[in-house]
Amino acid sequence: MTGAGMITIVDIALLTMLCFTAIAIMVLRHLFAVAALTGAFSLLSAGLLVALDAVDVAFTEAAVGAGISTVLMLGTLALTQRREHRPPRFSLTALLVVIATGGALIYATSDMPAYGDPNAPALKHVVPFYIEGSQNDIGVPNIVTSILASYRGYDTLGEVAVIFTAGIGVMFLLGLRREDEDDEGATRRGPGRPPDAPKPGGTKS
Amino acid sequence: MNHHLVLRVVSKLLIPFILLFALYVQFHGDYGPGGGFQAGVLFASAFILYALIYGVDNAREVLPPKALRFLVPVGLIIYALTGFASIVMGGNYLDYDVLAHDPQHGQHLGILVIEFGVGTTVAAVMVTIFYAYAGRTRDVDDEDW
Amino acid sequence: MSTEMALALTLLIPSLGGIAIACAGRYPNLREAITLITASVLFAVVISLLQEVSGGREPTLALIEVVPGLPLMLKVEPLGMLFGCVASGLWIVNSLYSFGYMRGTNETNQTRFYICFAIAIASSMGIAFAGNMFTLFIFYEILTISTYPLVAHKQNAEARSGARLYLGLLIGTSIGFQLVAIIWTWVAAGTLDFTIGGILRDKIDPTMLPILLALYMFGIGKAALMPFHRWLPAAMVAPTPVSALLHAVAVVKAGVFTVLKVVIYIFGIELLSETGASGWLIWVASFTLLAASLVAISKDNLKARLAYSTISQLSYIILGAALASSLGVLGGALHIATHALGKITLFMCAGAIYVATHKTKISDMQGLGRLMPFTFAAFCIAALSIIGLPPFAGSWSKWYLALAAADAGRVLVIAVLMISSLLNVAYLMPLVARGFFRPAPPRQPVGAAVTPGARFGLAEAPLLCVIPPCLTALGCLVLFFYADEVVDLLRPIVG
Amino acid sequence: MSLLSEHIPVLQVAVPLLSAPLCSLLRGVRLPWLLALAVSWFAFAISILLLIQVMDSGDISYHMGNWAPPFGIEYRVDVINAFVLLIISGISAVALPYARLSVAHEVDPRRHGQFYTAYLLCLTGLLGVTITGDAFNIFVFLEISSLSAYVLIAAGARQDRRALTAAYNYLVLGTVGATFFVIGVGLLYMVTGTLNIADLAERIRPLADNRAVQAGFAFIIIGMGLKLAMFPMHTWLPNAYTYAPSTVTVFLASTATKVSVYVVLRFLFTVFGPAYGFVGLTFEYIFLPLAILAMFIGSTAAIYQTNLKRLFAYSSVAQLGYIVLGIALGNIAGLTATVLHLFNHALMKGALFMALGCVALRIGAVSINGVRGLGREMPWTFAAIAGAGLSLIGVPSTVGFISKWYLILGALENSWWPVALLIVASSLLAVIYVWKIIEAAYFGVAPEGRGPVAEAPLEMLAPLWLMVVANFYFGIDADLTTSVAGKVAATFLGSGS
Amino acid sequence: MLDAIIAHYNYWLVIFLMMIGLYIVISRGNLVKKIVGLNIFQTSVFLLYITLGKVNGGTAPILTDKPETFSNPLPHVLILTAIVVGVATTALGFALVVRIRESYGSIEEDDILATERAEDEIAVNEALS
Amino acid sequence: MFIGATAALLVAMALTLIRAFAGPTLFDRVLAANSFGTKTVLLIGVLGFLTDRPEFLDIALLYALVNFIGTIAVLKFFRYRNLGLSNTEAADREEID
Repeated sequence: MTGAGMITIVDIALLTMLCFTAIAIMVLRHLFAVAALTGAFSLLSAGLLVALDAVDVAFTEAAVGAGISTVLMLGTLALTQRREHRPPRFSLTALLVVIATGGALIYATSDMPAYGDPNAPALKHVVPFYIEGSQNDIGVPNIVTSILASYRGYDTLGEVAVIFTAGIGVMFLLGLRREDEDDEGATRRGPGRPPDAPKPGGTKS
Repeated sequence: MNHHLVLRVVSKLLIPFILLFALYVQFHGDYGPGGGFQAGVLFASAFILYALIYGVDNAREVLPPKALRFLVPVGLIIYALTGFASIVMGGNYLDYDVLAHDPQHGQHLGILVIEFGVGTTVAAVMVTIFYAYAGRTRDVDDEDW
Repeated sequence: MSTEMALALTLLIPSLGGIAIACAGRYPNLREAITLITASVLFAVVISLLQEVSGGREPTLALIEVVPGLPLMLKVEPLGMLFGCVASGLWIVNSLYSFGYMRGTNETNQTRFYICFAIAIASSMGIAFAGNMFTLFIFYEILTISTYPLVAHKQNAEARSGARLYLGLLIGTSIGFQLVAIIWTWVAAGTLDFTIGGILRDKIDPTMLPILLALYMFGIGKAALMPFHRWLPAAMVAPTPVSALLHAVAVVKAGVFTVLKVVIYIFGIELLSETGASGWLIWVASFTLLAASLVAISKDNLKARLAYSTISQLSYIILGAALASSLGVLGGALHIATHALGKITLFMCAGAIYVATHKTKISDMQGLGRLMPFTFAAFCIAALSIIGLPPFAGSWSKWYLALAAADAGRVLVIAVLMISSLLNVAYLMPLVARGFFRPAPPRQPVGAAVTPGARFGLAEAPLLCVIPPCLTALGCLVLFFYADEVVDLLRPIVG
Repeated sequence: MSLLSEHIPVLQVAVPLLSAPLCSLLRGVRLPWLLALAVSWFAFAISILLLIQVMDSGDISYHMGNWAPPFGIEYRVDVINAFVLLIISGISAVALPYARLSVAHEVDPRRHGQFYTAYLLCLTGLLGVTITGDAFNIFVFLEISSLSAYVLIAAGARQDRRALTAAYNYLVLGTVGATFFVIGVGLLYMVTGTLNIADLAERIRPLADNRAVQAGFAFIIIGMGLKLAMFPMHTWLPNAYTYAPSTVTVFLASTATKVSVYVVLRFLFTVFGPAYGFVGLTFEYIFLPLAILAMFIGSTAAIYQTNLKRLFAYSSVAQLGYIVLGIALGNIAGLTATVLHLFNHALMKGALFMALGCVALRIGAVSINGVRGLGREMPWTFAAIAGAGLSLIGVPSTVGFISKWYLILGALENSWWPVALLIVASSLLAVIYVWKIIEAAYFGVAPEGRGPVAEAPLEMLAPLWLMVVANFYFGIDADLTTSVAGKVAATFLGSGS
Repeated sequence: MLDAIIAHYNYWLVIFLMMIGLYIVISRGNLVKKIVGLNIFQTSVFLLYITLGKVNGGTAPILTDKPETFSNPLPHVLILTAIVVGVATTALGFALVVRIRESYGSIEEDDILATERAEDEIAVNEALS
Repeated sequence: MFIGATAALLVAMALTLIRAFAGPTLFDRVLAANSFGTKTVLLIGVLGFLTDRPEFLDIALLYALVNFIGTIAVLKFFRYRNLGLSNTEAADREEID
């Protein structure tokens, strides 16, 4: 068996595992287990990304998905609860939406270029310019970096702005220092708050 | 975690290497996988590890929130200003060619600078988010737990 | 003063007057002086325009083009001139009356009352002198909105629900039907300018004409064509000066005036008579005419009775338009003036009775004629004019309408006119009869503070409430003799 | 200056983008506001310059990093997005003078720096989405604006905790929408190999029968439909607008959905064009019924609301119905109405929400019960509500009328009689909910226990009245707006096929 | 048929994954779970993009000395950006969840809706009284 | 050789994944997730050789790190229900428990 054939097998195996993990995440009610599985999900997809030659993406997905997201989710669980209270319900609307969306995508696949097709239009139009230019214009071997930082550097500027927004947003919502929290602490409310208490309002902000 | 001696020692050993690895990813991004974003996350993870082992309060002394408040915007400012710099030097926005005499040099320089900006902001934001979560007191009843 | 300037002034004067009234709100005397001055100046300006028009000119003032091909434009033509004169002239009289009434009944929010009144007059002027259907529509809506606070003036539950009905029906019909008709017209004809002979000839499928006409007729809710007449009785919760000027003159006349404008300048009389598109309207108008009269007879509340009488009288004008002949249109136009004079008198009398005795029901009014002879005399004259007896002005318009019906060979319409005149007698004269020929009930304490005629054993309302109706009643008489002048003025509109 | 003049397109976005991090460094209450104000006015000036330049000398193309499209990211300004840019920055320029007091009242003073940072980011995102000529860049800037919008909405939690759930729901649906958009762009990229919108339009032409293209179209429209709260995907909107701080509601209600509409227009007409069979079908069988349902269900729901902000939020759903209806008509008049209504609706909703912000400043909550009898105590505020309300109804001489005029023209042009009648019928629903407020304010009796209420401060009234006056000015002299909108419509319909 | 499967199995599996994510988002009432679903949904979109960039026999798009076929680097770049956007959304979403939990005492949609509805009723009753 | 290693790794991954799904206790899941991470690190390493681009070991390194930190976070969270406790606080918590 060739390396390429093996890659295909890895590909299928990882995808299958991804699907099962996703189903498990859907079914499990223990949010802690969900967090652990989400981490596994990210690692799996990162592995798949390597198999698909997207090393940079795999790098990021591992760092973000398995690392940051997991920590974020654990942090959230620590501040909220670790079990889903309601048993999973079957939702017809959700099913219909999903079937419609999936149907549209499957419909689209029939006219998509085949998987791995070296003659796909996406490869023929803009990309050759990048591959060539990365060597000549920019002189950076990692084509992804040269596109990211130069050809589409503006997207990356936007990306940093997005991260910045998230940072500002979390600071805004949760506060950064203990002191912030301390004077908010006075208004904190437990879960036993009667629903008809007068003025609503998470007075914190 | 006073009695988790192994953990404390291992992480103390590990953290410098993580930082080093982060720097490697930051500056090796041109040649291999990686770049500012990934490096930023790695940087942050070093601090997060520190906070996990030694507590957030200690981490706050190492990297105070005030510094974070400053670092979060600074990365973005660096990036955006690079764009304006290339305008001032006579190019279009984010045109690194004009940053140095030789276009290829300029590209290198530009990529280096903006990747640095990306790394700064990403690292700072990640630590910020961690602080924000970890610094909040738990408000959960035991029956929920 | 150029005529264009004068034209702009007809809008500006009452608007500025409204602002001045708002500023002077704290000083009632100053406020009312401003009202009166504004009204007089406005009337003077309108009269100056009248001379232009009777000289055969048509001053025009294009203001601004809202969207391409859709300008805001003012233009004076005879019909509008007539309406303008009536509205602005009667404003003076009505202002005087308002002072007496509002003070006599100690109403609240008087400043708001006068401001809205001024705005309403300004928009009436806008309607009168609108140069195209679009401009007219804008002022039509402003009139509706500016009179809403007047109707809701008392702010109690009854006033609010009345005002809600008022606004709902007027805005509803205007947006729901009239606007559609206007846009349809614009799409078909490419213009909305008022043009003698109409703008729709060959522009629209003749079978569609009745539908378009129906959209217009029912869309002009102010003309109170059944089944969209309910707002008029509902609006009677307003103070009487409002009922008098607005719901006898400005608002309802704006409605029928618009009807005439549409028939004459949008469709064109000839087009209508050729295609017979207005045939259905004759019957709807006739129905409204009779039905409203019958309802009026059943009402014991004087203002409600007058309101239904107004509905009925408005249908005369619509009928005139529906006949689609020059005589019919002339009769209708003339009726705008004659009915205005008559009905405002009746309302002012009703108000005077209310101020003096706080009575609203006809059945309670026996014997009042002897206590309030001037009021009742004026009422009697106006009633006769409305009924259509010479030598009062109302007889002319009915005469023209009957002629037009005869011309068109519509015997049934003549019959309707006859019957309705009888019904007029039936609902208007009982009050006169009651007032003069029934014995008065034992003397009761009277509501009004000052009764100038008390020395003579009279119990009239304050002077300011009595003189205006007498003046307009006199007007009914005078107009009978000068009707020719009015007809001459109007002649150009029928070509 | 000549150095900068050729860089005007990028300054439009890059300056607010740079100012956002600067703003977060500022301390205190006043400085962040001043910076945001200065930047907004600067952006407004730039957008005026852009519009003039575009009207005079045609489209402008700016190449980021000096990489020619389709390789690099291109900023492409034509009449259409210049107009939308003008709306966004104009609203922002008017909203910020108003914001200071309102925000001081409603947002934690320690968070003002972050608040205005988020505001600037939102502005940046919206401007960026509008001006860019690159499909993926749209997504990036869309997310900047959305993420900051979530934060801004959640800032209302100090007043009412429901702001949090509103922001959360918006976040979930908004992210699903953005992801759908990404899927759509991905499908298009897959078969064309380009992300540049102009290039995309070019290369998609021979691919009209390609199923991936059709699916991509559907995903982009649905994704953006979620963002623009097209019925029935509007569920996030009412609560988000209701519980956000007043200034945020003013800004978002007048701009955020408009930008999504712009993106839909851009894809519908520039990239696809009604000549494609499947696109034309969507107009009649999907947009038309949805728009009409939105008009009626939105308005009907508005009638039953007791919270005035929510009332007008539902009215926004209905108004978006008008905007979509204009697209569905598919002719010049209808499209003119859509583009006009982007502007006009921003004017009227901006004014209305500003007025509600004034009320909130004085009495705290904006329930129909609370404003009873306030008309006399806050005459200017409620006169403004009345004026803008008339515009919402579509009374002639207001901007609302102009939009409806063109909408009905468009319907008649297609001989869609029932549609024309439905448009006017739905305006009548607007009469009901607007009048409910006016009646309560002017003829209602003040609830017990409410002391005397002062009129809102001049600093807030001035911008409010500027908007109200604009409602009437552009309703009477609509020449400027209609000519731009007409030009836009002509470009779209001319170039699309 | 087999050709079609080989040409598209990767897409199909990814689409299946995507739909699971979407289903979780819509059907689950737990706020944390919804965000997790959103994550799965987004991740699978990333996979879709990367899948379309894959070239048979290609290799990672990093230039080496020898000439090679590269997989399409552009989707990689786009997805890098998208991942960052995704994590930003997640962070913000979780922050909101924490705040909601603090205000409402629950992160179950049903409980929160019930609480809000009760409050709304009070408001409506006030308005009517 | 690499092919065989890959296959073995895949099987091992599937097995750990099953453990993670099945539970039954939380420790099982955490342990499974952790060892799953380890296997992914190995898989990446092997894949690098399989595709003749061994320089991607960088990624494997990162995975290992992330896995380490993630596991510590999970465990700390599990033990103290809080990610940010400092030493003294943690000690207090332990006494209470």
